[in-house]
Amino acid sequence: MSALLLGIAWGIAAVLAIAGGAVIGVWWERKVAGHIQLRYGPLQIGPAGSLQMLADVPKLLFKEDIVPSAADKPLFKWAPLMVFAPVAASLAVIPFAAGWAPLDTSVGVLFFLAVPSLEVVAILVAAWSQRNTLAAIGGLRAASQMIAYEVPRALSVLPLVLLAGSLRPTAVLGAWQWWWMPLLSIGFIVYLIASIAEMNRGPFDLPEAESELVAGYFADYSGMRWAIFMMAEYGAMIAASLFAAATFLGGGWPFGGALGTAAIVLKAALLITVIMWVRWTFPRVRQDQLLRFCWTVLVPAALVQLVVVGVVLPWM
Amino acid sequence: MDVKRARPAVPPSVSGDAEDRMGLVKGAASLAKGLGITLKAGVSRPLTVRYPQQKVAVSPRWRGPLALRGVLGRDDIPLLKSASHAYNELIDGLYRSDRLPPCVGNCPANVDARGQAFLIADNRVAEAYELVRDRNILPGVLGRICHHPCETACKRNFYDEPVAIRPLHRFAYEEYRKIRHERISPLPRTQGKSVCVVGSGPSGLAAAYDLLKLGYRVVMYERERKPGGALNTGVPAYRLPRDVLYEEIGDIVGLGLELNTGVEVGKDVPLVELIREHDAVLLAVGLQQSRILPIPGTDAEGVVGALEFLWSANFKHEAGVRGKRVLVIGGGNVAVDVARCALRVGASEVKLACLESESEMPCHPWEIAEALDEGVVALCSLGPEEVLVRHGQVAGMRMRSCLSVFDETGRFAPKFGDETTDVPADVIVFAIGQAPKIDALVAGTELLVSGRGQLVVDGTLFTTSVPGVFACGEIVTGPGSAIGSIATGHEAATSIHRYLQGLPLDGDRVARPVPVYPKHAPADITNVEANRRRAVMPMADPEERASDFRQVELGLTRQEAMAEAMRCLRCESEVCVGCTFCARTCPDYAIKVERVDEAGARCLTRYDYDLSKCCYCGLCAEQCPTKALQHTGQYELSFWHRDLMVFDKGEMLRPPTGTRATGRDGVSPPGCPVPRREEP
Amino acid sequence: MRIEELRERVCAMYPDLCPLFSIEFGDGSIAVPLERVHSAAADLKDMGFDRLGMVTAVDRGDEFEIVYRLQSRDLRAAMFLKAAVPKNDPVVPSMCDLWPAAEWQEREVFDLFGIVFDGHPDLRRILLPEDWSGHPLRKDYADDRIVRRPDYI
Amino acid sequence: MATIEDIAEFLDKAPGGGILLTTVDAVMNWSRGKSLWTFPMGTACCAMEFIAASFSRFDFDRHGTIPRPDPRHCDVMVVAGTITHKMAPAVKRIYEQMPEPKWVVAMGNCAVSGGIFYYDTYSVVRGVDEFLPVDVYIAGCPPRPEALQDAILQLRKKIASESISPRRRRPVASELPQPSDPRKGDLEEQPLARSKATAGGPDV
Amino acid sequence: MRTEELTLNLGPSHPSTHGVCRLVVRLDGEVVTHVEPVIGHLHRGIEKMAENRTYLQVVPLTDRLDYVGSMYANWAYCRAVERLAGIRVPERAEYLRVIVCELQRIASHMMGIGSSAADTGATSAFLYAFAQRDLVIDLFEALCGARLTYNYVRPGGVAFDLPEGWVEQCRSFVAQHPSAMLEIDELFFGNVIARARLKGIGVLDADTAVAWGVSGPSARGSGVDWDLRRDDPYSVYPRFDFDVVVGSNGDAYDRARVRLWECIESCRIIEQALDQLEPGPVMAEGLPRLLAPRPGDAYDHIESARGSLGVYLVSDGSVRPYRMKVRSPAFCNLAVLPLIATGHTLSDLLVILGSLDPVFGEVDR
Repeated sequence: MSALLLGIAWGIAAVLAIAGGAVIGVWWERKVAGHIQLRYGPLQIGPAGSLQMLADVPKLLFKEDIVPSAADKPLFKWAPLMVFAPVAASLAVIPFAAGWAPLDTSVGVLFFLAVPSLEVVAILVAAWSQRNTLAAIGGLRAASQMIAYEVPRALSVLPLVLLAGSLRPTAVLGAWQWWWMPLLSIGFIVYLIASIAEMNRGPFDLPEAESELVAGYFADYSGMRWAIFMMAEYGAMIAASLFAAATFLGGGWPFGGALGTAAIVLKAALLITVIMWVRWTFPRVRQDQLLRFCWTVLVPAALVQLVVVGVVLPWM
Repeated sequence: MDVKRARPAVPPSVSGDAEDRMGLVKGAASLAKGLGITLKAGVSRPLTVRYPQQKVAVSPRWRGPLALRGVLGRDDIPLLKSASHAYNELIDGLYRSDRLPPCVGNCPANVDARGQAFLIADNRVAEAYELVRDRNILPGVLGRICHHPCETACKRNFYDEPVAIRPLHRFAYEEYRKIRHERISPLPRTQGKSVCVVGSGPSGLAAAYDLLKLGYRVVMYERERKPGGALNTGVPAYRLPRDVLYEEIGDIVGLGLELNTGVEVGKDVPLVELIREHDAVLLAVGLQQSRILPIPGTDAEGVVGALEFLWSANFKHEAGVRGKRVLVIGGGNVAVDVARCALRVGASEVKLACLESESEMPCHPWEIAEALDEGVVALCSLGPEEVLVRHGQVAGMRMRSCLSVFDETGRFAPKFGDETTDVPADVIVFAIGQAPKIDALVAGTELLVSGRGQLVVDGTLFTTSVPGVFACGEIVTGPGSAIGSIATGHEAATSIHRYLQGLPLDGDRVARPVPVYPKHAPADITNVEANRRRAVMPMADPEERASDFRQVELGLTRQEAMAEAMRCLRCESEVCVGCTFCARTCPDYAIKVERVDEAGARCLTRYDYDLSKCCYCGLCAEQCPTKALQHTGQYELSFWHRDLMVFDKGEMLRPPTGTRATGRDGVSPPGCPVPRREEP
Repeated sequence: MRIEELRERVCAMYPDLCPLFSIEFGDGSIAVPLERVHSAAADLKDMGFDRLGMVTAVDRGDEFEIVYRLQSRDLRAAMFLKAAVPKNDPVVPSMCDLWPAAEWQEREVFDLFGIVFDGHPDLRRILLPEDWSGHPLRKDYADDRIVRRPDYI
Repeated sequence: MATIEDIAEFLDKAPGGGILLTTVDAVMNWSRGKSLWTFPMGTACCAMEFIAASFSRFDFDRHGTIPRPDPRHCDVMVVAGTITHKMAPAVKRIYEQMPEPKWVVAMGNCAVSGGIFYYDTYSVVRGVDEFLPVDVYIAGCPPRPEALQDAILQLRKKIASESISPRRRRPVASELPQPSDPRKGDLEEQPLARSKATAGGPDV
Repeated sequence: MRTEELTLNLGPSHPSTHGVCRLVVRLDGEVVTHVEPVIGHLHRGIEKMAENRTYLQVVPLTDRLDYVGSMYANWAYCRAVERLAGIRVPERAEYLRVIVCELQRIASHMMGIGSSAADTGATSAFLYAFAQRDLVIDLFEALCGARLTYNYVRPGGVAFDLPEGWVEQCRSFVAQHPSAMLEIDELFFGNVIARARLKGIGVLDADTAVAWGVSGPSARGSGVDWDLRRDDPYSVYPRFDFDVVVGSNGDAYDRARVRLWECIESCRIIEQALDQLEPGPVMAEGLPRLLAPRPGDAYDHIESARGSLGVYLVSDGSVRPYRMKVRSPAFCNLAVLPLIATGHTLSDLLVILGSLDPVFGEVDR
């Protein structure tokens, strides 16, 4: 019973955190994109436009909620939450402080890798329920892409687990040494790239490619339902960045306690910024190139990392 | 982005490297480079102009919505009125601000033809006459004989036909003579100095008029018994009835001019005495001698100069050519005058021979056309070679064909061919130009005379070698037009005024600008509405008129003249006259113009401009003759309703300040359509 | 190549059509009977006119005039090929087999003038909607959607 | 999910809801006005200026206005360019795809009235207000990017006067006065300068 | 396994169709098996309207043809009118025309390159290119008071002379432009992803390009060494030293990159033109208000940013053209799209469309 209560409490906290994160993230993305593009981005509401989302959110909340007449209505209506839930859940295993994670389970790493993969199902549901050609293509693209990139993503986390000898994120963080950073650099880059692909962001934003599929798998969603998709996307970015910050980058290192948590958030924010920077710099790859890149570059690279760690491990 | 001069060579192939795929390392490097470029941009200053707090400086040529500066019925045009010695500054100022109407600019004396048309259309004819007389001292005369450069430059040439400015002068005079007695009274003499003018031709009269208005005492001497100079002796009466000339000069006398006719300076009165007696002397004696070519046979009986011929034709109506064949040598206006006079004094056959080809003839085309109408025969491209003499009497002229008159540089250098023709004639009149005859005049003074018998005069200040003695008119400029002589008279008067006031003669004096106006191809008037056409000057019948000295041009009726005055576009006045050419030029037909034409109450009643059809091409404003229609620099043009986008006259006249956004005054209630505001 | 040379070469090829070769405004132009337009075009293509720059038509009142603009890179020359098309039966052989560039341009002429191109692979309207009636560039085209401009110049 | 209509209905009925409604309206209108996402219905020249308005020099994003390619996410349709009879059904359909509340800005004279393509052409719709309820008209051919930004600022003013309550709502498309005469923008055709001049006087 | 083709309708208002083009695509998976561009959504009947406008009034209409490069249509039209009416254009006007048209080429290519980049998702490169375009637009605004629809080139010359300080402004633009171009080259064309996306896509060989009437950068990308500025020289182009940029592979990459290098060549031309510019009149003298050329027909063409833009004018001696036909390069270039896009994926289809750089104002007229 208490676990259920805890779960509900965590759920609410995660939704709020993701919502807050997404609000800040969207603003930050608009600012980053703006400055990269030699302009300002939001400027009017709040300092440097930081409260722009305060205007956007109520507006989206009370937009007309269009359900296309041809759509499969129940699926159409619930798909956003299905996308959102795994992302919210995955946040639970991230060690926000040394030795503490909201859900400190012994299979935390596995949980983190596995649960967001459920998103694929949700996206497929969303895409198919609309009966929209563009959305369908977007959904298909998303499915193939996400499933493919699961592999390098998982492989890239494996060395961490090997080094730490545990699947428990807090344990990984506990065992973390600074020299892991150079040692795991290939794995980290593979993880980052695979995560970007997982969260459908540029240069791997094929499923929602604006210039091709208009909006991809959420083409027919409006108002708040669409906002939930966006929140999920930002949530995934936040989760992936937090996880990387908490594991690859050594969590709070070199600080401890509350300062450490701040360091984790800061590192995650930095990663998020890098992801945005990449997004606004590169062109988009094509579907076949995306998959080829996955199998011919990322997976071998992750395997190389694994071998390197395997070689190093006995010497520890 | 840094401004550095990079001139990369074009690569042999734009395709780049031969292999399509980059290696992993090169690929990663290219990605890093890309990230570097975006990072650099990310930390550099944004290019954004933060509208609405900051605004981009809009180009001064920005073609925003149109606005009117002024409209007929609300705004008057400025009349070019000024003291004569300050007139140049007025013209120069207009010229510099690009507000000089072409008719004014192209006139040597800068007569305000635009103002004249404005006043006549307003039924203020006497005022119009006086406005014109300030510059063109003899409007009635010039209204008959002027070669009207104003009409040549008139902007209406571009649209259809020029405004009949010269006939309007004449019309104004006809109206004015009815009330002349009310308006002429001697001017006060405020200066206490006196000026003597020798010669009563147009230039002398112009100077005298200016000086009288400035308050000087002016004494004028004329050799002939009647005043007018060349206007009196040279211009045939069928073009200029003498009573008009005497009347207008009489007006100037009425203003205080002391005119002494029948007194030849140099013979009856020595010039030295005049110089001593007066504070300044102005020589305006004109050219008094006809030139005769130095070819064999010119001493034979029957060879005459044009001036002598015209003199006798004008005053005696008899030049000894009755029933004879007359050959006029020359292609200028004087030659045409001679030819036409010869017809009138009874010549049996008049031929006109000139060097130039038909298209090159220096006389005005309408003159030769009228002459041909009357029966004159023109022999073009013929050069005189020898006068054929039989028994001491002229029998004809041997002419040699002329191939070209001017060389490549435009200098007078006739080339002759081999062919010769003999033209039989009983009288040969040379009308090839005039020369000054001033030996008797300058005798006893220190005035310098050049080797060719010409007075030495400064061409811009009109001073001679003796201080206090000035000269103007054709002795300065050479043969020219009456209005050109008048212009020199005004200049000389200004010089005299400055001299008498002890001011430096050149100093801050402004020279009148000589604008160059674009030549217009004759407009195609085949499809032009009848009411846009120029009033046609009624002419006497050619058969009838060729026999006597009555006037050929019959003058406009009052109605015609008023209508003609309304045709004036009031160029450069920034007051819209409703000429409708903007509406006609608009490729979108976004403009509608209406106007009421009632003398004294002319008014632009409607100017509707549909902002929503306008394509901002600028064609209308470019060709607006008045420059009243101008683009504003506005660009914030949001409206609540489409009907608000039709600007009426009132809206067009609103000063282009502030924003026009959201329609009138920017405060329309949102949400509901706003009905179109009625015109006040 | 200068136009005079071009005229000589065309005249050598078609002595009977030589009088129909005119030079106007610096451009050569040959008018041929409609039934010969395709063969003339083929011959001109063999002569070196490798580009079909433009296909258009002019409504001359009682008949159409079909105008081809041929260009040659090798000869550095260009010329018009024209033919009169009767209005009651406007059928013109298609040039698609010579220059594929004709495909869309002929569709456009069909769309706007209603001239039918015989042998065109896909003759449909291209600019106007499929259900449009009439051919607007004909001088007698009437459409109550058109608002006439005020008639003054 | 409670829709805005439910809330409005509740507030309309609830005692004291009027004051609350005003507050909610103020918040909603502020939020909507500051977050106007645009659908660039760009067809011709004006689309270039629309792009310019969103790019570096003019930066629409400062006003919280971003162009979205998907009509479902947009609040304002900016019709930028000439609309032909062939295009009009697509425009109308895209408008219908947008969720309420939605606004239309007619950018440029072609969208306002056909502009330069008003006379003598057979294929141009004379103004999008023939089939869409237009809120703000921007004159210009094309208007400057600032003019578009100004129009968005003006639209905010208009939004500020709206209400979520059906009773206070602005008239929706079907309630707006329909253009009875599609040529209403045209000045009635009259001879070019109706001159009341004295007999024989020239027109010009 | 039995598969079924998917028919997809893109447009007419689609972010990457560069205007209003509808593409009816049949897809086998992601591979395009058939594509049919449906054009005419912007067909405004300009050719019909021209028959109802005087010769001068047509100039603003030509502005709206190719709204990315208004100067070209102005110029091509004016050349046809001048040929028809026998007007001699003052030399300074010819220089000004060359300068503005080369600037226009830069502005237009910035749009072309930028939208190629945007099609592949590299939005920032688009904005950098657009920032360069803004500078050109500023020059145009200072010169003729409009940002897009210039109405600058007129029959007989150009509408306005240069304002004060313009030459310096133009020189400083030309001086910085090549380095900015190189940066965009590095950012986009040097990028491994962009190369992978553009290379080998939509290959058009030279012979096909000629047979289909493809011209301009789109043909030069295929190795068709043909540029009217050099090969059918008009105006004062023979006086300038410049290279014609030619690609070799005929793929989307070459087509787009030819544009980039053409901008640098345009800078060379502008610099030379500014050096040779002499004072003088900018409008032929003595033009009547209403031109009425003698009856006949004339064609003239110029090299626009999209290819050879020709105007065919028929006069019946009245003040209005009897018929005006615009030979629009974008229309002819677009016709090859089905040919070169078939067999590529959906993503590539839009890249290929973008690499042809159509402007639908000109395609549809």
